[in-house]
Amino acid sequence: MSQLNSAAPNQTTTTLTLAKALNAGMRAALAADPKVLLYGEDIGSLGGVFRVTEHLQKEFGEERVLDSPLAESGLIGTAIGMAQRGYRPVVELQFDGFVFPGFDQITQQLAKLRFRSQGRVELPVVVRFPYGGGIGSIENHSESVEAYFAHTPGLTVVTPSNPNDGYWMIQQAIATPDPVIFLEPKRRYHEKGVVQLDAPAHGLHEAAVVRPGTDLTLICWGPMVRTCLDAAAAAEKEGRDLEVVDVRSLQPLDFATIARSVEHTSRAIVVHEAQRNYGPGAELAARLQEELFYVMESPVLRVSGYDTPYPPSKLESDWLPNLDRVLAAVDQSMAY
Amino acid sequence: MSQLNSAAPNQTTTTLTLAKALNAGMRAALAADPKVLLYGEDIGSLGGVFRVTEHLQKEFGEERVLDSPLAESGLIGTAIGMAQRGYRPVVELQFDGFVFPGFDQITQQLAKLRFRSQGRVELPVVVRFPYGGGIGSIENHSESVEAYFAHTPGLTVVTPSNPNDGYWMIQQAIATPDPVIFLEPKRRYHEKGVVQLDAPAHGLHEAAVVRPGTDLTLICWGPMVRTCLDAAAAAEKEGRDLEVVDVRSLQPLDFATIARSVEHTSRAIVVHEAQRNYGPGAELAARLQEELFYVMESPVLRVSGYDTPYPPSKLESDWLPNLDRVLAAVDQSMAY
Amino acid sequence: MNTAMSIGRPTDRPSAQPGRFQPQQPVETPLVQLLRPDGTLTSDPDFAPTLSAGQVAEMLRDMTLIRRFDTEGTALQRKGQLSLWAPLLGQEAIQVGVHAALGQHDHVFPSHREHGLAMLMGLPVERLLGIFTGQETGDWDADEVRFHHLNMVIGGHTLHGVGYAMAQQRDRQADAAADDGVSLIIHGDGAISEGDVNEAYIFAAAYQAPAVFLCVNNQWAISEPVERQSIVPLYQRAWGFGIPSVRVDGNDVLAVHAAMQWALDRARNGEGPSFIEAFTYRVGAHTTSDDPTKYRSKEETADWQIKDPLSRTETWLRSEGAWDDAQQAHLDQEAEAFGAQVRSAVNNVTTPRFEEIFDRVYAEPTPDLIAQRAQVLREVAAL
Amino acid sequence: MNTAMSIGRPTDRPSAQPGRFQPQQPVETPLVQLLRPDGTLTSDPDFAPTLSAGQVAEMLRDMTLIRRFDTEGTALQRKGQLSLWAPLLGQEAIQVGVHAALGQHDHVFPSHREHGLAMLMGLPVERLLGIFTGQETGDWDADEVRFHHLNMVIGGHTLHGVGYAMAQQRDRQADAAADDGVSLIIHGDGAISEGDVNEAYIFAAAYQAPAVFLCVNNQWAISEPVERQSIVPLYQRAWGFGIPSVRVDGNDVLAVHAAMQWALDRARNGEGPSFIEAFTYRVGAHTTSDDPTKYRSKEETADWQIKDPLSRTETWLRSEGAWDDAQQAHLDQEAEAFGAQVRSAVNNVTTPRFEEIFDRVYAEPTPDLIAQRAQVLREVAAL
Ligand SMILES: Cc1ncc(C[n+]2csc(CCOP(=O)(O)OP(=O)(O)O)c2C)c(N)n1
Ligand SMILES: Cc1ncc(C[n+]2csc(CCOP(=O)(O)OP(=O)(O)O)c2C)c(N)n1
Ligand SMILES: [Mg+2]
Ligand SMILES: [Mg+2]
Repeated sequence: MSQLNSAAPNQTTTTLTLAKALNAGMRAALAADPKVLLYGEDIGSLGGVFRVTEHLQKEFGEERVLDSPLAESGLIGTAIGMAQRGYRPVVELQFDGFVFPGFDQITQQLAKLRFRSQGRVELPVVVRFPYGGGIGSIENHSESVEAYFAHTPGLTVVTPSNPNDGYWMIQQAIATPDPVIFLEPKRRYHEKGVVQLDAPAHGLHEAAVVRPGTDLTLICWGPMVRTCLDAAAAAEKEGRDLEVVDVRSLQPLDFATIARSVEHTSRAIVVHEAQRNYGPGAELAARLQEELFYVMESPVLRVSGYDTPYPPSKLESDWLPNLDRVLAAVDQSMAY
Repeated sequence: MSQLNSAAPNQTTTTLTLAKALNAGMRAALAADPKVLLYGEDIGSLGGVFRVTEHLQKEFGEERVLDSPLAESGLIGTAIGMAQRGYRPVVELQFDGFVFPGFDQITQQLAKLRFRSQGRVELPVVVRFPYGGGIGSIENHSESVEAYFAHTPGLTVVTPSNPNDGYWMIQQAIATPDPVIFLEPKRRYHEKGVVQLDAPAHGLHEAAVVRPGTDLTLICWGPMVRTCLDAAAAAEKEGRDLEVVDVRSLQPLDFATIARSVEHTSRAIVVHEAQRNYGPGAELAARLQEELFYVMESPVLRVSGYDTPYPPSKLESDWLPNLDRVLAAVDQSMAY
Repeated sequence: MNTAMSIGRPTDRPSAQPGRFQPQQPVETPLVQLLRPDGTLTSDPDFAPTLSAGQVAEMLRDMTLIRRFDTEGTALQRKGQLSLWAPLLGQEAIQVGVHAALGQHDHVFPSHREHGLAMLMGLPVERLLGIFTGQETGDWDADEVRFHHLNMVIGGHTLHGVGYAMAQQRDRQADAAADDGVSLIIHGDGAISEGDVNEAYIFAAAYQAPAVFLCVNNQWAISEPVERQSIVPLYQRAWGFGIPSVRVDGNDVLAVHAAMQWALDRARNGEGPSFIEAFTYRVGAHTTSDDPTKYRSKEETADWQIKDPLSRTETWLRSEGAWDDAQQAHLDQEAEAFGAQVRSAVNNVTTPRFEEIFDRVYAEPTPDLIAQRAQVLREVAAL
Repeated sequence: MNTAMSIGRPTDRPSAQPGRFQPQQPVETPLVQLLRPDGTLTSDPDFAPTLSAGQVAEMLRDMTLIRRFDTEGTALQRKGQLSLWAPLLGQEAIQVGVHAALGQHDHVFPSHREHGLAMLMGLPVERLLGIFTGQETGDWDADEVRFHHLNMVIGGHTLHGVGYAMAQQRDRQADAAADDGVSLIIHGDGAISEGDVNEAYIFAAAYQAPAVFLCVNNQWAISEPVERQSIVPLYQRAWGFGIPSVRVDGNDVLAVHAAMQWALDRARNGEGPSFIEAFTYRVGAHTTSDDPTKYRSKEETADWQIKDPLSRTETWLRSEGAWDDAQQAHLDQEAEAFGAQVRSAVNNVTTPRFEEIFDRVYAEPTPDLIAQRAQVLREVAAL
């Protein structure tokens, strides 16, 4: 059933879409540890609205893959209770826009119970959901919510940008003793990539230089990594050599890797879909100017969604950062 | 009953605590417009746990000052409905830590209905609550939540730091056609100050230079304004002339006033109680380095709460930014 | 830890009389039905039909047009002219029965499948389609249409409806000449599990707001059967909140109308909120993105098609001599024309200029939004 | 707008038969009481006392110690040794009755006023006091004590209790030798309005989790009377979720115990969740920061004091010849000693070193937290 199961036993790589890679990663986690549970709305017989949990209920049974009532706070709150008794629930929320009814349980309960219990209660809960825009959806289906969670102590926030990371990061997230907000770039679900089956290339909380370059660092994550790689390829034609760093983990942030890159390029642009004001890019800019004050040849620029709610989908391509806007910012930065 | 009512008719100033000034401001708004309602838990006969709405139910009746069932989402959601029919509800949430059950209604409904209706639905709702630490409370009673709301388009976010601003800003907030998150620095509720009764000194969304200086700008709001003024007074003894800007409105941000100050001092420190990571100070730092790149003589520093949940109250004085930490940052900034 | 100070008694006292008490289970009320699936009338002890055959014929016409609208919606999505459609097939009687009972000042806070009701309330079809083309999000005046904006976070709108009803109540207290409107709040069988929806019941009951809850139980919330949400019939949910409730056959336009009249009257008379569960079936997919074969059988769907709301209405009207082939042919023509209008209406939806979004966030754009709009305009000019 | 395309029918059809239907109201069950306020026994058709006089004497002792604990808490706050105290005065019978019914593997998810139950479960008094001195937030092993951490966001913990019960159920499905523990979830009359609490009922019912809900109706949520939350008795809330429920006299330790046994047995036997409303009164202030004279009359409080749980238990025990002056004197002494222990225990609470907080956020501190801890230590060293 799974493309991985049908792989030759000594195969070390395979090609999968991000959605299938996540599915394979969860299958591996379910098989490895009977305490791992998948839990969410429509994740069972339907396999989730994006089919990321497809077939898993059939394979592992209704006791391991549970459809929940339609209530996000209840879903997260009961997952916390199960984790308090040693289970490792992997909660799927159907869309980014539906995390908010569960926001109290995520930020005041899930994030804080370890601290509240002075280190005693361990909550290995993964809250995974598709995020970001670009797929032509209706309202509340295209939100980039990473800043809310990255600002909340007690949570970790990670996001894969490609199938290999999807496959490994979901397994690493499930193995993490702390709550993980696992953000899946929905517009990349169907993009294919090579998955290394033997070992992960990176720790869960490591940033990765996905394209080396010398002139300027593009800092990005999730859906924007592809956009930045495309921008870098386009810039190359104009003789500009851009480095691209995939942040991968917004909290904790692997600032060392990012700083290493910028020390070397002296210029940086943060690219994200989320709105700019008080958005995730602000933290990167604030740190870079603080830590690398004498290094920077130009200010850290931000290319982001505008400071409006996500627009109707026919307008989204103008709202989302794209190659042109990234390249315009590169010009702006290089002009300093 | 009210200290204002008993004032001589041609009196133009009076001295009030912040809590009483807010009370007087709401009284004035209730008297001026029959569509204004106060709505919240325990705000009626009790007058709120901080007595900010004291006597108002008695004066204006149960139809104007409503005790609500114990449910924050319901409270905000029904306030939205009332606003859709022309009322101007002023919602009190009892503490900062209890906004989260209402987070969806605030960020996905209240903030977005104007946009969703393409500009047609106007929601003049004020959501006011005490925020921040320093009063020796138990968990979930000392949170600084401004970044969550300032990052959400469609909301405005303001915070008075003194009684005069409390008196005027609450009236301005109630008069605003858009939703206002109105943050009241609870540790300053009982600090007294002179209130000008004739006219406000500032618009709701203006920042104010509350102490002029030449060497460095301290950027702060709400509870930290007093802390920064104290730090500036202490620094003066060491021969340092610090300017203090009270941001007052985090969203929209009066960046022009802030930039004017920093252009002049070339150095800035943002001081806030909220945690640092992806916190409100990041936006200020990101903008300053971007807009005033060649002006800055040193990086924008941040003095803030640490990146942990708010600690048990016996530890809070070490957790909260204080005079020493501000002055240490000033030294650090001046050393560049 | 046990050495520190505490009272510390062992907890180890098993029961002496297990499970003796059986708490009184409230008695179930039967489904209200006035028109059987086979098109014959039946009677209900509490509800009687109040409509003339002529009025019912008008409702058949409305149901037919709504069904046509829905068919066109699905077809437009297939052709790529809509990005999504949420079919209402099988739920026509609810929307028409409700509409026929509404008073001229009543307001509707809909769920995401009330397209037919929207049309009947006079919402221009372009405005609704614009949501599904991805061009608009709600370009209408809800005060005028009395059909409020669609909210995609399941359940959130129910509180708005209750607040609106509180305001209606307040208006009348302040001014006896205020309109007599009440609020109808519609949600699904899945939505009933959301905290917000339960809080909506709480606030409505606490303030005795003039609100009616209509729970459209179409048996499914995407792939989840109603049993995943509740182990008791949904109309019983209201009991625990002190809200009178009833379950009606949602495919019986007469029963829906009669129950809705009862509930709206209660609200209008100051008797507080009521709750109606309309028992029906989502014959189509959840949306055009859904694949129901993954989670339910064709037989189940076929069984329900026998209960079709339109055919039973037509059968009854014919048996009454109030409907004939000529009328049906005329209606088919009308539906055909309506379908054509819908297909052309979709082309009338225009995409706003991108820069308009900056003016819709606040009453006045903030300095940031002004700057961002200017930047966008510069970029456009540069192209 | 009306010129654009729509169906657009007028909504203007007033009712023909207003308000005829009266939906069946579920029948109220009476309050379960076994011991009257005057200390005489009464009988209940469904519940019978199962405790010996000796066991009840032990419960009187527990109630007395708990009351003493509460008195000390209030006094310590007055002296400034606690920053806050939430008095439980008048609610002793619930906590003792519950405790006496708990099995040795049952877990409690408490609200914010169950200090007595905490003590009985063996939580060291220092640990609880530490929360109210502001030094600790929950320094105990909940797996061991089975009294889970206090959550200050009203209602949030109820979902944890349901999830824990789901895990207990799952453990037993996986391994027949797993313990037979169930989860007791306690919330107040105010909390019943929170969405989370209603969702907790939904999840418990949907999964038939081995959970018991105990709603402590002490008539007040800070300044709001229970009528602000619900217009029907609170035990009825459970009806709409398919959860059997009962209302007991919360000042009657025998009734609380009997009802709790019934509910715990149901959970243990796999019969799903139950709901108990314990009808009592918050005799004291909400917390030591509260001023109840602002919102309720002295008469009301005095009326309730007649229903005191301790005195009725003592009266009954004396009438049974199972309690005498000597025992009372001994208990008074014991309480005195306990009070002294509490007063000294508060001095045993130590404030953690500030830098410890950096190690409690994650299993391993992040680079940022390590840096911040180092900075703090440098600053401390610099002093
Ligand atoms: C808060 C939230 N959670 C999940 C969803 C995804 N979703 C959209 S419709 C739906 C099912 C709704 O079922 P029901 O209330 O029965 O209405 P129906 O679709 O059957 O008309 C779900 C889960 C959502 N829109 N909002
Ligand atoms: C979400 C939330 N809202 C408000 C509060 C403030 N608050 C603390 S206790 C309380 C009343 C609780 O009443 P009830 O549930 O009846 O419990 P009781 O205090 O009577 O034991 C309130 C409103 C809170 N802690 N959490
Ligand atoms: Mg449904
Ligand atoms: Mg109470």
